[in-house]
Amino acid sequence: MKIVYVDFVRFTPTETDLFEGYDLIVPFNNDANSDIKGYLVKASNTSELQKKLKKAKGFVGVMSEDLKVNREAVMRRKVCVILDFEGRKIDYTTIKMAKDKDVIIEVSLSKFLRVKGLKRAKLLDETRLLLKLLLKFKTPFILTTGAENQLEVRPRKQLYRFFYFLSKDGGIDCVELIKLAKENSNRIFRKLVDKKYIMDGIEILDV
Amino acid sequence: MLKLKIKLGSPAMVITDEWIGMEVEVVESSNPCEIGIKGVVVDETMRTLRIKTDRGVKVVEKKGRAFKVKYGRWLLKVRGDLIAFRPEDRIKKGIMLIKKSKLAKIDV
Amino acid sequence: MKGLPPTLRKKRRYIAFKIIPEKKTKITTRQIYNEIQQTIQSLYGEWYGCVGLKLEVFYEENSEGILRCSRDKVDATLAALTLITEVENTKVAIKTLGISGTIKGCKRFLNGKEINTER
Amino acid sequence: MLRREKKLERELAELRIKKLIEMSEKIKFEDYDLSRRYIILARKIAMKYRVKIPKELRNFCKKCFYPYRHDRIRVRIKKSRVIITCLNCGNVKRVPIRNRR
Repeated sequence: MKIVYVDFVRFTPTETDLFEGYDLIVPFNNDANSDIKGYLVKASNTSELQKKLKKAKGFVGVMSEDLKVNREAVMRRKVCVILDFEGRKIDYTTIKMAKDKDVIIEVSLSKFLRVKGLKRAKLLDETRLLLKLLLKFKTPFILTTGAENQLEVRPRKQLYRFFYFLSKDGGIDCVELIKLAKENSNRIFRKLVDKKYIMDGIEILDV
Repeated sequence: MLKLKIKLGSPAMVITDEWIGMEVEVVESSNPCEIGIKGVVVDETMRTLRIKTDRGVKVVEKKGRAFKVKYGRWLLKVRGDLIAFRPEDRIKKGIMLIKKSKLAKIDV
Repeated sequence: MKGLPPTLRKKRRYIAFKIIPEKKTKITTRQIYNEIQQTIQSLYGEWYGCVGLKLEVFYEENSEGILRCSRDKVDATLAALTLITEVENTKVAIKTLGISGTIKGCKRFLNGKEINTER
Repeated sequence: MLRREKKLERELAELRIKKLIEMSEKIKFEDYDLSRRYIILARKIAMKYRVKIPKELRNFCKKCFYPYRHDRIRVRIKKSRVIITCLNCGNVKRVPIRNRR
Protein backbone atom coordinates (compact mmCIF):
# COMPACT_ATOMS: atom_id res chain seq x y z
CA MET A 1 0.00 0.00 0.00
CA LYS A 2 1.12 3.50 -0.75
CA ILE A 3 2.37 5.44 2.19
CA VAL A 4 0.75 8.80 2.68
CA TYR A 5 2.25 11.65 4.58
CA VAL A 6 0.33 14.06 6.71
CA ASP A 7 1.57 17.38 7.94
CA PHE A 8 0.13 19.66 10.59
CA VAL A 9 0.65 23.40 10.25
CA ARG A 10 -0.65 26.39 12.16
CA PHE A 11 -1.55 28.70 9.30
CA THR A 12 -3.62 28.63 6.17
CA PRO A 13 -1.31 27.05 3.68
CA THR A 14 -0.83 28.30 0.16
CA GLU A 15 1.16 26.65 -2.56
CA THR A 16 4.89 26.55 -2.00
CA ASP A 17 7.43 24.16 -3.28
CA LEU A 18 8.47 23.65 0.30
CA PHE A 19 5.35 21.52 0.70
CA GLU A 20 6.94 18.74 -1.22
CA GLY A 21 6.08 15.16 -0.55
CA TYR A 22 3.01 15.64 1.63
CA ASP A 23 -0.30 14.19 0.64
CA LEU A 24 -2.38 16.03 3.16
CA ILE A 25 -1.73 19.23 5.03
CA VAL A 26 -3.95 19.78 8.02
CA PRO A 27 -4.08 23.42 9.06
CA PHE A 28 -4.65 23.86 12.76
CA ASN A 29 -6.15 27.24 12.25
CA ASN A 30 -9.71 27.97 13.21
CA ASP A 31 -10.07 30.53 10.42
CA ALA A 32 -8.88 28.28 7.64
CA ASN A 33 -11.55 27.47 5.11
CA SER A 34 -10.34 24.16 3.81
CA ASP A 35 -12.46 21.04 4.13
CA ILE A 36 -10.08 19.19 6.34
CA LYS A 37 -8.79 21.20 9.20
CA GLY A 38 -7.97 20.81 12.79
CA TYR A 39 -9.55 22.63 15.66
CA LEU A 40 -6.94 24.41 17.72
CA VAL A 41 -7.44 24.79 21.43
CA LYS A 42 -4.98 26.93 23.33
CA ALA A 43 -5.25 26.85 27.07
CA SER A 44 -3.13 27.95 29.96
CA ASN A 45 -5.00 26.18 32.73
CA THR A 46 -7.29 23.21 33.06
CA SER A 47 -10.53 25.09 33.61
CA GLU A 48 -9.92 27.13 30.49
CA LEU A 49 -9.27 23.95 28.59
CA GLN A 50 -12.52 22.38 29.72
CA LYS A 51 -14.45 25.49 28.78
CA LYS A 52 -12.92 25.65 25.34
CA LEU A 53 -13.34 21.97 24.70
CA LYS A 54 -17.09 22.26 25.04
CA LYS A 55 -17.25 24.20 21.80
CA ALA A 56 -14.64 22.13 20.06
CA LYS A 57 -15.50 19.57 17.44
CA GLY A 58 -13.81 17.53 14.79
CA PHE A 59 -10.10 16.99 14.82
CA VAL A 60 -9.13 18.71 18.04
CA GLY A 61 -5.57 19.65 18.85
CA VAL A 62 -4.49 21.02 22.19
CA MET A 63 -1.60 23.39 22.54
CA SER A 64 -0.43 24.21 25.99
CA GLU A 65 2.62 25.01 28.01
CA ASP A 66 1.32 23.55 31.19
CA LEU A 67 1.98 19.96 32.11
CA LYS A 68 -1.32 19.67 33.92
CA VAL A 69 -3.26 20.90 30.94
CA ASN A 70 -1.58 18.39 28.69
CA ARG A 71 -2.34 15.60 31.10
CA GLU A 72 -5.94 16.68 31.34
CA ALA A 73 -6.17 16.96 27.57
CA VAL A 74 -4.98 13.40 27.08
CA MET A 75 -7.80 12.14 29.24
CA ARG A 76 -10.48 14.01 27.33
CA ARG A 77 -12.27 12.03 24.72
CA LYS A 78 -12.54 14.90 22.28
CA VAL A 79 -8.85 15.61 22.04
CA CYS A 80 -7.09 13.90 19.16
CA VAL A 81 -3.67 15.53 19.10
CA ILE A 82 -1.33 17.13 21.57
CA LEU A 83 0.33 19.79 19.47
CA ASP A 84 3.97 20.59 19.77
CA PHE A 85 5.81 23.83 20.18
CA GLU A 86 8.97 24.93 21.91
CA GLY A 87 7.48 25.37 25.36
CA ARG A 88 5.45 22.19 25.55
CA LYS A 89 5.96 20.04 28.56
CA ILE A 90 5.03 16.44 28.55
CA ASP A 91 6.03 13.67 30.89
CA TYR A 92 6.25 9.96 31.30
CA THR A 93 2.74 9.42 32.63
CA THR A 94 1.13 11.56 29.98
CA ILE A 95 2.80 9.60 27.23
CA LYS A 96 1.81 6.34 28.81
CA MET A 97 -1.76 7.51 29.13
CA ALA A 98 -1.82 8.77 25.57
CA LYS A 99 -1.19 5.24 24.40
CA ASP A 100 -4.16 4.05 26.36
CA LYS A 101 -6.45 6.82 25.17
CA ASP A 102 -5.20 6.80 21.61
CA VAL A 103 -4.13 10.43 21.56
CA ILE A 104 -1.56 11.37 18.96
CA ILE A 105 1.49 13.21 20.14
CA GLU A 106 2.97 15.57 17.64
CA VAL A 107 6.70 15.96 17.31
CA SER A 108 7.43 19.02 15.26
CA LEU A 109 10.48 20.32 13.53
CA SER A 110 9.74 24.01 13.54
CA LYS A 111 10.28 24.38 17.26
CA PHE A 112 13.97 23.96 16.58
CA LEU A 113 13.88 26.73 14.06
CA ARG A 114 12.53 29.27 16.49
CA VAL A 115 15.17 28.94 19.16
CA LYS A 116 18.92 29.02 19.13
CA GLY A 117 21.92 28.25 21.24
CA LEU A 118 21.62 26.52 24.55
CA LYS A 119 17.84 26.45 24.35
CA ARG A 120 18.00 24.49 21.13
CA ALA A 121 20.49 22.09 22.62
CA LYS A 122 18.15 21.46 25.52
CA LEU A 123 15.24 21.05 23.18
CA LEU A 124 17.11 18.50 21.11
CA ASP A 125 17.88 16.52 24.20
CA GLU A 126 14.28 16.71 25.37
CA THR A 127 13.03 15.56 22.02
CA ARG A 128 15.36 12.58 22.06
CA LEU A 129 13.96 11.54 25.40
CA LEU A 130 10.45 12.04 24.12
CA LEU A 131 11.09 9.87 21.09
CA LYS A 132 12.57 7.21 23.30
CA LEU A 133 9.47 7.16 25.45
CA LEU A 134 7.17 7.18 22.45
CA LEU A 135 8.91 4.11 21.14
CA LYS A 136 8.87 2.43 24.51
CA PHE A 137 5.13 2.72 24.99
CA LYS A 138 4.27 2.55 21.29
CA THR A 139 2.29 5.75 21.72
CA PRO A 140 0.91 7.06 18.45
CA PHE A 141 2.94 10.00 17.29
CA ILE A 142 3.48 11.91 14.12
CA LEU A 143 6.44 13.80 12.78
CA THR A 144 5.38 17.14 11.39
CA THR A 145 6.76 20.52 10.51
CA GLY A 146 4.33 22.29 12.81
CA ALA A 147 5.09 25.49 10.94
CA GLU A 148 3.62 28.83 11.86
CA ASN A 149 4.48 30.47 8.56
CA GLN A 150 5.51 29.49 5.07
CA LEU A 151 9.21 29.57 5.70
CA GLU A 152 9.12 27.11 8.55
CA VAL A 153 7.85 24.37 6.32
CA ARG A 154 10.37 21.82 5.18
CA PRO A 155 9.94 19.16 2.54
CA ARG A 156 8.98 15.73 3.77
CA LYS A 157 12.25 14.03 2.98
CA GLN A 158 14.18 16.63 4.90
CA LEU A 159 11.88 16.31 7.88
CA TYR A 160 12.13 12.55 8.13
CA ARG A 161 15.84 12.63 7.54
CA PHE A 162 16.25 15.11 10.35
CA PHE A 163 14.42 12.96 12.84
CA TYR A 164 16.20 9.90 11.57
CA PHE A 165 19.51 11.55 12.31
CA LEU A 166 18.32 12.90 15.63
CA SER A 167 17.22 9.50 16.86
CA LYS A 168 20.20 7.68 15.43
CA ASP A 169 22.52 10.06 17.19
CA GLY A 170 20.66 9.63 20.43
CA GLY A 171 20.94 5.86 20.28
CA ILE A 172 17.27 5.29 19.49
CA ASP A 173 16.01 2.69 17.09
CA CYS A 174 15.74 5.04 14.14
CA VAL A 175 14.36 2.54 11.65
CA GLU A 176 11.55 1.59 13.97
CA LEU A 177 10.84 5.24 14.66
CA ILE A 178 10.44 6.14 11.01
CA LYS A 179 8.37 3.02 10.40
CA LEU A 180 5.98 3.85 13.21
CA ALA A 181 5.76 7.48 12.17
CA LYS A 182 4.78 6.44 8.67
CA GLU A 183 2.19 4.00 9.97
CA ASN A 184 0.63 6.63 12.15
CA SER A 185 0.63 9.17 9.39
CA ASN A 186 -1.15 6.64 7.23
CA ARG A 187 -3.71 6.03 9.91
CA ILE A 188 -4.45 9.69 10.44
CA PHE A 189 -4.81 10.25 6.74
CA ARG A 190 -7.32 7.46 6.40
CA LYS A 191 -9.23 8.56 9.45
CA LEU A 192 -9.56 12.08 8.14
CA VAL A 193 -10.11 11.46 4.46
CA ASP A 194 -11.23 7.91 3.79
CA LYS A 195 -14.92 7.32 4.31
CA LYS A 196 -14.40 3.59 4.15
CA TYR A 197 -12.11 3.60 7.15
CA ILE A 198 -14.45 3.32 10.08
CA MET A 199 -12.05 3.01 12.94
CA ASP A 200 -8.72 1.42 13.63
CA GLY A 201 -8.99 -2.12 12.45
CA ILE A 202 -12.34 -1.89 10.72
CA GLU A 203 -12.73 -0.83 7.14
CA ILE A 204 -15.30 -1.33 4.47
CA LEU A 205 -14.04 -3.32 1.53
CA ASP A 206 -17.22 -3.50 -0.45
CA VAL A 207 -20.86 -2.55 -0.12
CA MET B 1 -21.49 14.07 29.70
CA LEU B 2 -21.66 13.83 25.99
CA LYS B 3 -23.70 10.94 24.72
CA LEU B 4 -22.70 9.01 21.71
CA LYS B 5 -25.26 7.93 19.23
CA ILE B 6 -24.22 4.60 17.91
CA LYS B 7 -26.52 3.23 15.29
CA LEU B 8 -27.41 -0.38 15.75
CA GLY B 9 -26.63 -1.56 12.27
CA SER B 10 -23.57 0.56 11.61
CA PRO B 11 -20.47 -1.27 10.42
CA ALA B 12 -18.55 -0.45 13.56
CA MET B 13 -20.94 -2.67 15.49
CA VAL B 14 -19.48 -5.87 14.04
CA ILE B 15 -17.26 -6.13 17.03
CA THR B 16 -20.26 -6.26 19.33
CA ASP B 17 -22.37 -8.56 17.25
CA GLU B 18 -22.62 -12.31 17.21
CA TRP B 19 -19.95 -13.86 15.04
CA ILE B 20 -21.33 -17.35 15.16
CA GLY B 21 -23.04 -17.97 11.86
CA MET B 22 -21.10 -15.31 10.00
CA GLU B 23 -19.23 -15.86 6.80
CA VAL B 24 -15.58 -15.22 7.46
CA GLU B 25 -12.34 -15.32 5.56
CA VAL B 26 -8.88 -14.96 7.07
CA VAL B 27 -7.08 -12.24 5.15
CA GLU B 28 -4.02 -11.40 7.17
CA SER B 29 -2.04 -13.70 9.37
CA SER B 30 1.53 -14.34 10.34
CA ASN B 31 0.90 -17.94 9.46
CA PRO B 32 0.66 -18.22 5.67
CA CYS B 33 -1.31 -21.45 5.87
CA GLU B 34 -4.15 -19.66 7.60
CA ILE B 35 -4.66 -17.07 4.92
CA GLY B 36 -7.60 -18.00 2.78
CA ILE B 37 -9.47 -20.06 5.35
CA LYS B 38 -13.02 -19.36 4.45
CA GLY B 39 -16.26 -20.53 5.93
CA VAL B 40 -18.88 -20.10 8.57
CA VAL B 41 -18.00 -19.48 12.20
CA VAL B 42 -19.21 -22.37 14.30
CA ASP B 43 -17.89 -21.55 17.72
CA GLU B 44 -16.06 -18.79 19.45
CA THR B 45 -13.90 -18.59 22.52
CA MET B 46 -11.95 -15.75 24.03
CA ARG B 47 -8.93 -16.20 21.82
CA THR B 48 -10.09 -18.30 18.91
CA LEU B 49 -12.69 -18.71 16.23
CA ARG B 50 -13.74 -22.12 14.95
CA ILE B 51 -14.42 -21.86 11.28
CA LYS B 52 -16.25 -24.55 9.38
CA THR B 53 -14.66 -24.83 5.98
CA ASP B 54 -14.99 -27.30 3.13
CA ARG B 55 -12.04 -29.17 4.61
CA GLY B 56 -13.34 -29.49 8.10
CA VAL B 57 -13.39 -27.25 11.12
CA LYS B 58 -10.37 -25.01 11.55
CA VAL B 59 -9.39 -23.16 14.69
CA VAL B 60 -7.93 -19.71 14.07
CA GLU B 61 -6.59 -17.41 16.69
CA LYS B 62 -8.09 -13.93 16.81
CA LYS B 63 -5.07 -11.91 17.81
CA GLY B 64 -2.84 -10.72 15.01
CA ARG B 65 -5.19 -11.83 12.25
CA ALA B 66 -7.50 -9.85 10.04
CA PHE B 67 -10.83 -11.18 8.89
CA LYS B 68 -13.02 -10.41 5.95
CA VAL B 69 -16.57 -10.48 7.16
CA LYS B 70 -19.94 -10.08 5.57
CA TYR B 71 -21.97 -7.92 7.89
CA GLY B 72 -25.30 -6.50 6.85
CA ARG B 73 -24.82 -4.96 3.44
CA TRP B 74 -21.15 -4.41 3.97
CA LEU B 75 -18.09 -6.45 3.37
CA LEU B 76 -15.74 -5.51 6.16
CA LYS B 77 -12.17 -6.12 7.06
CA VAL B 78 -11.85 -6.46 10.80
CA ARG B 79 -8.67 -6.79 12.77
CA GLY B 80 -8.85 -9.70 15.13
CA ASP B 81 -7.42 -7.79 18.04
CA LEU B 82 -10.67 -5.89 18.30
CA ILE B 83 -12.69 -9.02 18.95
CA ALA B 84 -10.22 -10.75 21.20
CA PHE B 85 -12.56 -10.87 24.18
CA ARG B 86 -14.93 -13.43 25.54
CA PRO B 87 -17.99 -13.55 23.32
CA GLU B 88 -20.23 -12.26 26.05
CA ASP B 89 -17.77 -9.53 27.03
CA ARG B 90 -17.65 -8.23 23.53
CA ILE B 91 -20.87 -6.26 23.81
CA LYS B 92 -19.56 -4.15 26.66
CA LYS B 93 -15.96 -3.98 25.62
CA GLY B 94 -16.76 -3.47 21.97
CA ILE B 95 -18.95 -0.48 22.70
CA MET B 96 -16.17 0.87 24.89
CA LEU B 97 -13.67 0.40 22.08
CA ILE B 98 -15.89 2.22 19.63
CA LYS B 99 -16.48 5.03 22.08
CA LYS B 100 -12.82 5.29 22.85
CA SER B 101 -11.54 5.43 19.31
CA LYS B 102 -11.11 8.91 17.97
CA LEU B 103 -13.00 10.08 14.91
CA ALA B 104 -14.76 6.77 14.43
CA LYS B 105 -17.46 6.91 11.81
CA ILE B 106 -20.35 5.38 13.70
CA ASP B 107 -23.38 6.88 12.01
CA VAL B 108 -22.99 5.35 8.59
CA MET C 1 54.36 8.71 -5.15
CA LYS C 2 51.09 7.03 -5.71
CA GLY C 3 47.96 8.57 -4.31
CA LEU C 4 45.90 6.98 -1.61
CA PRO C 5 44.10 3.77 -2.58
CA PRO C 6 40.39 4.31 -3.23
CA THR C 7 39.38 2.58 -0.02
CA LEU C 8 41.29 5.06 2.06
CA ARG C 9 40.33 8.19 0.20
CA LYS C 10 37.88 10.56 1.69
CA LYS C 11 34.41 9.64 0.57
CA ARG C 12 32.36 12.60 -0.40
CA ARG C 13 28.78 13.41 -1.04
CA TYR C 14 27.37 16.37 -2.88
CA ILE C 15 24.14 17.97 -1.80
CA ALA C 16 22.11 20.06 -4.18
CA PHE C 17 20.07 22.67 -2.41
CA LYS C 18 17.90 25.64 -3.07
CA ILE C 19 17.37 28.71 -0.97
CA ILE C 20 13.90 30.12 -0.73
CA PRO C 21 14.05 33.65 0.68
CA GLU C 22 11.17 35.53 2.21
CA LYS C 23 11.45 38.50 -0.12
CA LYS C 24 13.25 38.69 -3.37
CA THR C 25 16.60 39.46 -1.91
CA LYS C 26 19.72 38.23 -3.50
CA ILE C 27 21.92 36.07 -1.39
CA THR C 28 25.59 36.04 -2.18
CA THR C 29 27.83 33.02 -2.15
CA ARG C 30 29.84 34.34 0.73
CA GLN C 31 26.82 34.96 2.89
CA ILE C 32 25.35 31.53 2.44
CA TYR C 33 28.65 29.79 2.97
CA ASN C 34 29.25 31.69 6.18
CA GLU C 35 25.80 30.89 7.42
CA ILE C 36 26.13 27.17 6.77
CA GLN C 37 29.54 27.10 8.34
CA GLN C 38 28.30 28.92 11.41
CA THR C 39 25.27 26.72 11.84
CA ILE C 40 27.36 23.60 11.69
CA GLN C 41 29.82 25.09 14.12
CA SER C 42 27.16 26.00 16.61
CA LEU C 43 25.28 22.74 16.21
CA TYR C 44 28.13 20.28 16.47
CA GLY C 45 30.88 22.33 18.02
CA GLU C 46 34.55 21.65 17.53
CA TRP C 47 34.48 17.96 18.26
CA TYR C 48 32.11 16.84 15.53
CA GLY C 49 32.06 20.07 13.60
CA CYS C 50 34.29 19.14 10.70
CA VAL C 51 32.11 17.77 7.96
CA GLY C 52 34.43 18.54 5.04
CA LEU C 53 32.32 21.43 3.98
CA LYS C 54 32.84 23.15 0.67
CA LEU C 55 30.45 25.16 -1.42
CA GLU C 56 31.20 23.85 -4.87
CA VAL C 57 28.93 26.06 -6.89
CA PHE C 58 26.30 28.59 -6.10
CA TYR C 59 24.12 30.32 -8.62
CA GLU C 60 23.02 33.61 -7.28
CA GLU C 61 20.38 34.22 -9.92
CA ASN C 62 18.20 31.29 -8.91
CA SER C 63 19.88 30.75 -5.54
CA GLU C 64 20.74 27.13 -6.07
CA GLY C 65 23.96 25.45 -5.20
CA ILE C 66 25.93 22.34 -4.55
CA LEU C 67 27.57 21.63 -1.24
CA ARG C 68 30.24 19.10 -0.53
CA CYS C 69 30.53 17.11 2.65
CA SER C 70 32.06 13.87 3.78
CA ARG C 71 29.99 10.76 3.32
CA ASP C 72 29.52 9.71 6.91
CA LYS C 73 28.33 13.18 7.85
CA VAL C 74 25.67 13.66 5.23
CA ASP C 75 22.92 13.38 7.78
CA ALA C 76 24.58 15.90 10.04
CA THR C 77 24.99 18.36 7.20
CA LEU C 78 21.42 17.90 6.07
CA ALA C 79 20.15 18.47 9.58
CA ALA C 80 22.16 21.66 9.76
CA LEU C 81 20.78 22.80 6.43
CA THR C 82 17.21 22.22 7.57
CA LEU C 83 17.80 24.27 10.68
CA ILE C 84 18.93 27.39 8.84
CA THR C 85 16.36 30.13 9.12
CA GLU C 86 18.23 33.31 8.46
CA VAL C 87 20.92 34.55 6.17
CA GLU C 88 22.09 38.08 6.85
CA ASN C 89 18.81 39.22 8.37
CA THR C 90 16.66 37.85 5.59
CA LYS C 91 14.50 34.92 6.49
CA VAL C 92 15.09 31.93 4.34
CA ALA C 93 14.24 28.29 4.07
CA ILE C 94 16.61 25.80 2.56
CA LYS C 95 15.27 22.95 0.52
CA THR C 96 17.60 20.11 -0.28
CA LEU C 97 17.04 18.84 -3.76
CA GLY C 98 19.13 15.73 -3.78
CA ILE C 99 22.29 13.94 -2.80
CA SER C 100 24.78 12.41 -5.15
CA GLY C 101 28.28 11.02 -5.23
CA THR C 102 29.53 13.35 -7.93
CA ILE C 103 29.03 16.95 -8.88
CA LYS C 104 27.91 15.87 -12.29
CA GLY C 105 25.26 13.61 -10.84
CA CYS C 106 24.17 16.36 -8.53
CA LYS C 107 23.48 18.76 -11.35
CA ARG C 108 20.44 16.92 -12.52
CA PHE C 109 18.70 18.01 -9.35
CA LEU C 110 19.28 21.66 -10.19
CA ASN C 111 16.88 23.66 -12.22
CA GLY C 112 17.43 21.57 -15.32
CA LYS C 113 19.63 24.19 -16.90
CA GLU C 114 22.91 23.43 -18.52
CA ILE C 115 25.40 24.96 -16.20
CA ASN C 116 29.05 24.31 -16.67
CA THR C 117 31.35 24.49 -13.76
CA GLU C 118 34.86 25.45 -14.57
CA ARG C 119 37.25 24.27 -12.03
CA MET D 1 -14.52 8.70 32.34
CA LEU D 2 -16.27 6.68 29.74
CA ARG D 3 -19.70 5.58 30.72
CA ARG D 4 -21.33 2.34 29.74
CA GLU D 5 -24.26 2.45 27.39
CA LYS D 6 -26.41 -0.02 29.25
CA LYS D 7 -29.50 0.44 27.16
CA LEU D 8 -27.66 -0.27 23.97
CA GLU D 9 -25.90 -3.18 25.56
CA ARG D 10 -29.18 -4.80 26.53
CA GLU D 11 -30.66 -4.24 23.15
CA LEU D 12 -27.69 -5.92 21.55
CA ALA D 13 -27.77 -8.71 24.10
CA GLU D 14 -31.39 -9.51 23.30
CA LEU D 15 -30.62 -9.67 19.62
CA ARG D 16 -27.69 -11.96 20.17
CA ILE D 17 -29.59 -14.27 22.48
CA LYS D 18 -32.33 -14.63 19.93
CA LYS D 19 -29.84 -15.31 17.18
CA LEU D 20 -27.98 -17.91 19.21
CA ILE D 21 -30.99 -19.84 20.36
CA GLU D 22 -32.46 -19.91 16.89
CA MET D 23 -29.20 -21.23 15.60
CA SER D 24 -29.03 -23.89 18.27
CA GLU D 25 -32.58 -24.90 17.37
CA LYS D 26 -31.54 -25.26 13.77
CA ILE D 27 -28.62 -27.59 14.33
CA LYS D 28 -29.85 -29.59 17.28
CA PHE D 29 -30.44 -32.68 15.20
CA GLU D 30 -27.03 -32.56 13.59
CA ASP D 31 -24.73 -31.52 16.39
CA TYR D 32 -26.33 -31.82 19.78
CA ASP D 33 -23.28 -30.70 21.74
CA LEU D 34 -22.73 -27.60 19.65
CA SER D 35 -26.30 -26.55 20.02
CA ARG D 36 -25.87 -26.91 23.78
CA ARG D 37 -22.82 -24.71 23.55
CA TYR D 38 -24.87 -22.01 21.82
CA ILE D 39 -27.39 -22.11 24.59
CA ILE D 40 -24.68 -21.75 27.18
CA LEU D 41 -23.31 -18.75 25.31
CA ALA D 42 -26.76 -17.23 25.12
CA ARG D 43 -27.26 -17.78 28.82
CA LYS D 44 -23.91 -16.20 29.59
CA ILE D 45 -24.90 -13.12 27.66
CA ALA D 46 -28.24 -13.03 29.39
CA MET D 47 -26.64 -13.27 32.80
CA LYS D 48 -24.00 -10.68 32.09
CA TYR D 49 -26.39 -8.03 30.83
CA ARG D 50 -29.29 -9.12 33.04
CA VAL D 51 -31.63 -9.81 30.17
CA LYS D 52 -34.35 -12.42 30.39
CA ILE D 53 -34.37 -15.18 27.88
CA PRO D 54 -37.87 -14.95 26.37
CA LYS D 55 -40.26 -17.67 27.38
CA GLU D 56 -40.78 -18.97 23.88
CA LEU D 57 -37.04 -19.46 23.48
CA ARG D 58 -36.61 -21.26 26.77
CA ASN D 59 -37.00 -24.79 25.52
CA PHE D 60 -33.89 -26.30 26.89
CA CYS D 61 -33.09 -28.22 30.02
CA LYS D 62 -32.46 -26.01 32.99
CA LYS D 63 -29.84 -28.26 34.42
CA CYS D 64 -27.74 -29.57 31.57
CA PHE D 65 -28.68 -26.94 28.93
CA TYR D 66 -29.29 -29.47 26.23
CA PRO D 67 -32.10 -28.24 24.01
CA TYR D 68 -35.26 -30.31 24.14
CA ARG D 69 -35.24 -32.86 21.38
CA HIS D 70 -38.07 -35.29 20.97
CA ASP D 71 -35.83 -38.35 21.35
CA ARG D 72 -34.04 -37.04 24.40
CA ILE D 73 -36.98 -36.02 26.51
CA ARG D 74 -40.12 -37.54 27.82
CA VAL D 75 -43.31 -35.56 27.98
CA ARG D 76 -46.17 -36.81 30.10
CA ILE D 77 -49.34 -35.21 31.27
CA LYS D 78 -50.21 -36.06 34.80
CA LYS D 79 -52.38 -34.42 37.41
CA SER D 80 -53.15 -31.44 35.20
CA ARG D 81 -49.55 -30.62 34.54
CA VAL D 82 -47.04 -31.30 31.80
CA ILE D 83 -44.04 -33.17 33.03
CA ILE D 84 -40.93 -32.92 30.92
CA THR D 85 -38.14 -35.27 31.86
CA CYS D 86 -34.73 -34.68 30.34
CA LEU D 87 -33.23 -38.05 29.50
CA ASN D 88 -29.69 -36.64 29.46
CA CYS D 89 -29.62 -35.70 33.09
CA GLY D 90 -32.92 -36.76 34.50
CA ASN D 91 -34.08 -33.31 35.43
CA VAL D 92 -37.81 -32.96 35.67
CA LYS D 93 -39.69 -29.86 34.70
CA ARG D 94 -43.34 -29.55 35.58
CA VAL D 95 -45.53 -27.04 33.86
CA PRO D 96 -48.96 -26.74 35.39
CA ILE D 97 -51.91 -26.43 33.07
CA ARG D 98 -54.40 -24.07 34.50
CA ASN D 99 -57.91 -23.61 33.39
CA ARG D 100 -58.63 -20.20 32.13
CA ARG D 101 -61.52 -18.64 33.82
